[in-house]
Amino acid sequence: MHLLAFLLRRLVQAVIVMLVISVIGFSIQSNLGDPLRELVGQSVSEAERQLLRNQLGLNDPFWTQYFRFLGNAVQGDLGTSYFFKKPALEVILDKFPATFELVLVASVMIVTLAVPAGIYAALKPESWGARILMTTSIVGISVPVFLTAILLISVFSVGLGWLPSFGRGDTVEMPWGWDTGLLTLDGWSHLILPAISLASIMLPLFIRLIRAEMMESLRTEYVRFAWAKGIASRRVWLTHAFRNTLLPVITVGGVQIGTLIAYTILTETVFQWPGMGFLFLEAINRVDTPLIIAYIIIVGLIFVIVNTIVDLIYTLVNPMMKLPGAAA
Amino acid sequence: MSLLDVTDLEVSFGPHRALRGVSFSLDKGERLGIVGESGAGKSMAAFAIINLISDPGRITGGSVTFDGQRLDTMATEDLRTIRGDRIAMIFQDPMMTLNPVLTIGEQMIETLQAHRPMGKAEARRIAIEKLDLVAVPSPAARIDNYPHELSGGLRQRVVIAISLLCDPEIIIADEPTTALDVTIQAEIMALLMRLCETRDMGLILITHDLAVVSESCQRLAVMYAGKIIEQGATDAILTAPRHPYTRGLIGALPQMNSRGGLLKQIRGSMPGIDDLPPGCAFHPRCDFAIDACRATIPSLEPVGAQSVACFRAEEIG
Amino acid sequence: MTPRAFAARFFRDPVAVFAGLLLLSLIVLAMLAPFLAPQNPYDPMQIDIMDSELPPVWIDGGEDRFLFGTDTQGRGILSTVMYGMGVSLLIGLGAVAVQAFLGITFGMLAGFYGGWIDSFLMRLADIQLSLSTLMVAIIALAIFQAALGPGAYADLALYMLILVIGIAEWPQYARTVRANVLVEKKKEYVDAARLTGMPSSRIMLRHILPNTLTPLLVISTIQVANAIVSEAALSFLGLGMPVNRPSLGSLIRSGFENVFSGQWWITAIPAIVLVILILAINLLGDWLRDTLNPKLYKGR
Amino acid sequence: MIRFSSAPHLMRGLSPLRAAEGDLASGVGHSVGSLLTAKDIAVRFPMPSHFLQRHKPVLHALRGVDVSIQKGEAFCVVGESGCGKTTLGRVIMGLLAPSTGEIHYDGTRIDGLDEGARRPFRRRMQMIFQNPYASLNPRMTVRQTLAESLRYLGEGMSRTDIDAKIEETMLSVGASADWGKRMPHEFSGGQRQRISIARALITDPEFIVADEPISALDVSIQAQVLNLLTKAREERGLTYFFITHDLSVVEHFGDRVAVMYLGEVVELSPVANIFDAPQHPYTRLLLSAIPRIGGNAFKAERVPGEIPTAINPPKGCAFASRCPLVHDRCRVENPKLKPTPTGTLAACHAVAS
Repeated sequence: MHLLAFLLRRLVQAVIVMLVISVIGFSIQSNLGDPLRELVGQSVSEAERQLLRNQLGLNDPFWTQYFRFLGNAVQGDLGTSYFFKKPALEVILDKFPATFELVLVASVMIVTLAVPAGIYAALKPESWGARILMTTSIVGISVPVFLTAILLISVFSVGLGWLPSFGRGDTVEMPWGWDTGLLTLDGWSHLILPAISLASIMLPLFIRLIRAEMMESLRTEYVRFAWAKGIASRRVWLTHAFRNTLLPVITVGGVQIGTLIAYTILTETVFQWPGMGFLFLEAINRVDTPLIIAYIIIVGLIFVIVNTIVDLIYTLVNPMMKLPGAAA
Repeated sequence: MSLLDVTDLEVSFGPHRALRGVSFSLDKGERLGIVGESGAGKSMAAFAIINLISDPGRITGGSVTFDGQRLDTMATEDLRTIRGDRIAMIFQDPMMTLNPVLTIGEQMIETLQAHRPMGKAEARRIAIEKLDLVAVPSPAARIDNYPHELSGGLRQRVVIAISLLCDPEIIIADEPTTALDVTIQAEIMALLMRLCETRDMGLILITHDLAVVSESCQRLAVMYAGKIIEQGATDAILTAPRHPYTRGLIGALPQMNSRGGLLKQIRGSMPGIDDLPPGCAFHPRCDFAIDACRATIPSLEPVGAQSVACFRAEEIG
Repeated sequence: MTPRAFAARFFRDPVAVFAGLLLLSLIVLAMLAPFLAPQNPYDPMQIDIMDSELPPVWIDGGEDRFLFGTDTQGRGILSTVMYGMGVSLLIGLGAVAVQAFLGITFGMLAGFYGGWIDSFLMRLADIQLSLSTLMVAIIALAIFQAALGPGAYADLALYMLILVIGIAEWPQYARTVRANVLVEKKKEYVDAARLTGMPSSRIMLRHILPNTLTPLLVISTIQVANAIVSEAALSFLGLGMPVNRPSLGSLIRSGFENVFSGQWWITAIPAIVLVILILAINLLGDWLRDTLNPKLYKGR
Repeated sequence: MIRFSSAPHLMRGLSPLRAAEGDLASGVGHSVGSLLTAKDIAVRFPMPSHFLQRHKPVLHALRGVDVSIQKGEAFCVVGESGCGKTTLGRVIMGLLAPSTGEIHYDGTRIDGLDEGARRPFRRRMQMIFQNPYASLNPRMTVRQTLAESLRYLGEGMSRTDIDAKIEETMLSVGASADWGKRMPHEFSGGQRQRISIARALITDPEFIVADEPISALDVSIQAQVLNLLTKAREERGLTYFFITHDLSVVEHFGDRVAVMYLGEVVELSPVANIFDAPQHPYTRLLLSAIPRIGGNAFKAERVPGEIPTAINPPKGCAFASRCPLVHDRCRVENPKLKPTPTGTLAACHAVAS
């Protein structure tokens, strides 16, 4: 497929998704909470309220209000958090590094462990190691994230007292106001349990996925042909079999990144990790509408970007969808 | 002593035997056709030669001797030096045989480098040379294509080129033209014939088509339910088949029948490996069956110019 | 596979039989909770605040009346878990019924008619899947809760959960059904049926649908487990079942603070039951998938 | 060659109504005895494309096919994969609507009919499929499969009528009575194909499209099924539209044959003529490629030709890229079917008329 056409289509799609999300965000804003109460409190007369409503444009038709909302949103103005009394976008973005680092470390754990484990379980399905892997993985899938988190806290924090049970620890200020916990030992000691619990549900899923795909690919004619050509085992397994499992794994992986971000809300809640998910749940409890909307829009944006990248990688990895240049 | 000797070879899947004692041999430069209907075990026999039977199948008896070495008991690492180097294979469906995510060049170069110490550039040069040999047009450009960018006929030419990379002594071709159209089949078979003749290569051709064997192989083995039931010179068998099954197969061909009438047919169908009748596996379909056929399995015995596994071969010829 | 061969394979596999028996007994315990449970934990007449925070019987201070101890309000954990499991199962099965209905309908329509219906439904499914069920559910429930107020929300929570989890997961069914319909409708038996002139609705229901059921059985099993997990997660976040009609997730949430003060059993017992329930369903689902070896939708 | 007076290209330009009137009025028109006529059938499928593409790819499965089938003959269509022979069969049976062209059956135009109006023709026209493993619904018993045709096409047959008809038909294809309550997976490929034939015969049709009915079967089973089709033809006076890629089956079974290449008929001839004196270079190539016992199809070196695809096919003759007789005209002008010296029809500039 033509790269330009592909990118354009993705862009159109991304814009549509973001528009839908913005409509949802706006509907929440116009139905949840009363901005007047936040501004002036209860003591103002009804006449004054109406005047204020007119001034703020709250009596305008739905679409007028929506396009005003959209115009502001495009300029980065998603309203002011009722609780923090700061621009909602700023509040959310302050928490972004914490969530990003948590997801990053969990993803690295998933990839580095799932690939070798999945390949091993596919190559030696009858071995004890593979059986233990498969048994633990089905147990792993059956334990919800928040229970893993609670279990880790009760063992390593409450029971053994080895690792802290909440917060992010010491962070270091980086350029562009990015606070990283990855440069201090204390930061890592706080990060390790949340990252393990976040990875705990995806890891077995990916091990099983890679194993299943790999076993299927090992049964193909082209792998048999590779054996018949006298190719060394390592190359048959990795180059012939594993490379063909990449496509489905990337596809499923792309979908699962969405789930991973959703699970940050659970993990961050249990560990009181100062990230976007924890903030979002607090915002829900406080009915901090601008913050809820800001979170939804930011998360929507992340999904759209991640999915586009995944699709792009898929297109580049799959020779069937090759870009023009080579002979057809 | 032939180049390749297969003796009493048995392949089992659990309790069932897919090959029930198969023996044949191949001399240098000789072409042998193994013919049978689906489930007869002909592909199994081909893959058993280089010990490449898919799970849970196992070689459970007999031997495969190639150039004085036992292949059936050989360690996998040593087998690797035979496979693709001295004995090459061609599979049925060229689309499935070539790895979709690797270019043709990558799939050729890796084969050369697995058997010969050589750099990428030299391997690539040889690969292009072989593509040219099998008449792939503009081989220097085609080598960087992915399999899906070629037509079915070209793909099978590429597979043949891969099999030729290390100048093997034997090519085992498992239904190499079944997935192709008849005009492409003629192209591919003509190419294979020319290569075998000019390079003195042996060929084991697995097919269900007697006519294809008739046009390409000096010797013929007919398989039925995991056994070879008739073996010998192709012309001798096709002109005077002695086993009732071979007779039936040839007789059922439209070209052997008068136009518009009914074809001679064999009744029933071949039994699966899990419900073989006692005695000769063909007896329930056979018009010549006698009591002995129902009790004892006939062995392959020389009768006239060929070997036949039938108690009544003498009378039938 | 015939039903008899299917049953024979089931009874030959000890893991499958074990998981099946386990699941069956848990379902029976949950269904018969009003008759079997030692007390009705939501009847104020039957609970006594003086019984609060008793440990399980095998720990010093435990009482025979409460096998698994009591919570902070003096309710027996055994009883709350039996009632809670019923709520979890109800939501799990209800949500899967909604998913299956929506997913099969949309999947059949998309696969059979193709064209713009197909493109529209599948793009929608893609987007919804990439947003992830839990995220969609959290946002939807958060909005409902904020809009309705906690009191009114609590009354509707059961239906909300069933609907939200059901609607959020329909693409799983739809994509598998569509993929299978596309395979089946190209087969010649469908052409043969068309040649009798029967209406296409009957071709869909009589010929195509029955041949896509095998993968649906496998999906449904795994989806029940997923729905129960999703419900537990939502309840744990405080967006699910209220304290006066708790599911396993709400029970875990309400005992969470006590983990730090030593009353671990208030959280641990419902947590263990939840894991066993999900594990039993997942084991059965795995066995079904291996046995029936269906064509499940994956990738694109 | 009386039959060839019905050469379909002569009918071009006549409106379907006038053509039909002509037949009825004169009684001796060129469609005498012709049971089914396909006129200028084209089938095009738009291929997936993206909005930046200027030339939208279109798959031309059929590019103007004219055939007319006489009552009682076995009309064969032969060609390699992708030549459009199966598509033509599906168009005739109304499983696929042609992009252009008309299908006439026994004097009535049947393409574009709604289900109700088509029903009488469904009973008279039946089909046998290629893949015995896909042509029977795996979740229906043999009896259910057979009964379904009768239920929809049998015009109020009673249960006992249906049972009797099923038994009678099963016996006629060599199936035993106890097959009825069994499921398709209990049968071998050959047995399934018998059931498939029974399903086609159960409405007592006069015309049958057989789409490669034996190509998925083993050699010994092929003969059984082909014999069954021959017997059915003799007993019931059937007309066959027989699709195959195997010319040796055509030689044995067919009366007339249409050779197709890339969506077009390139030669139309009585079977005997095509083997004795093939006219079109493609027909000659096909014939020379068939392996035979004692033949020499693999002796001569064959150079791979460029095979055009049906997606946006070339402007001139589709066979030009492989043709030994190609000249400049072939690359710009697509030849039409025209009479040859032997009285058959061929679409080739190089064949003198």
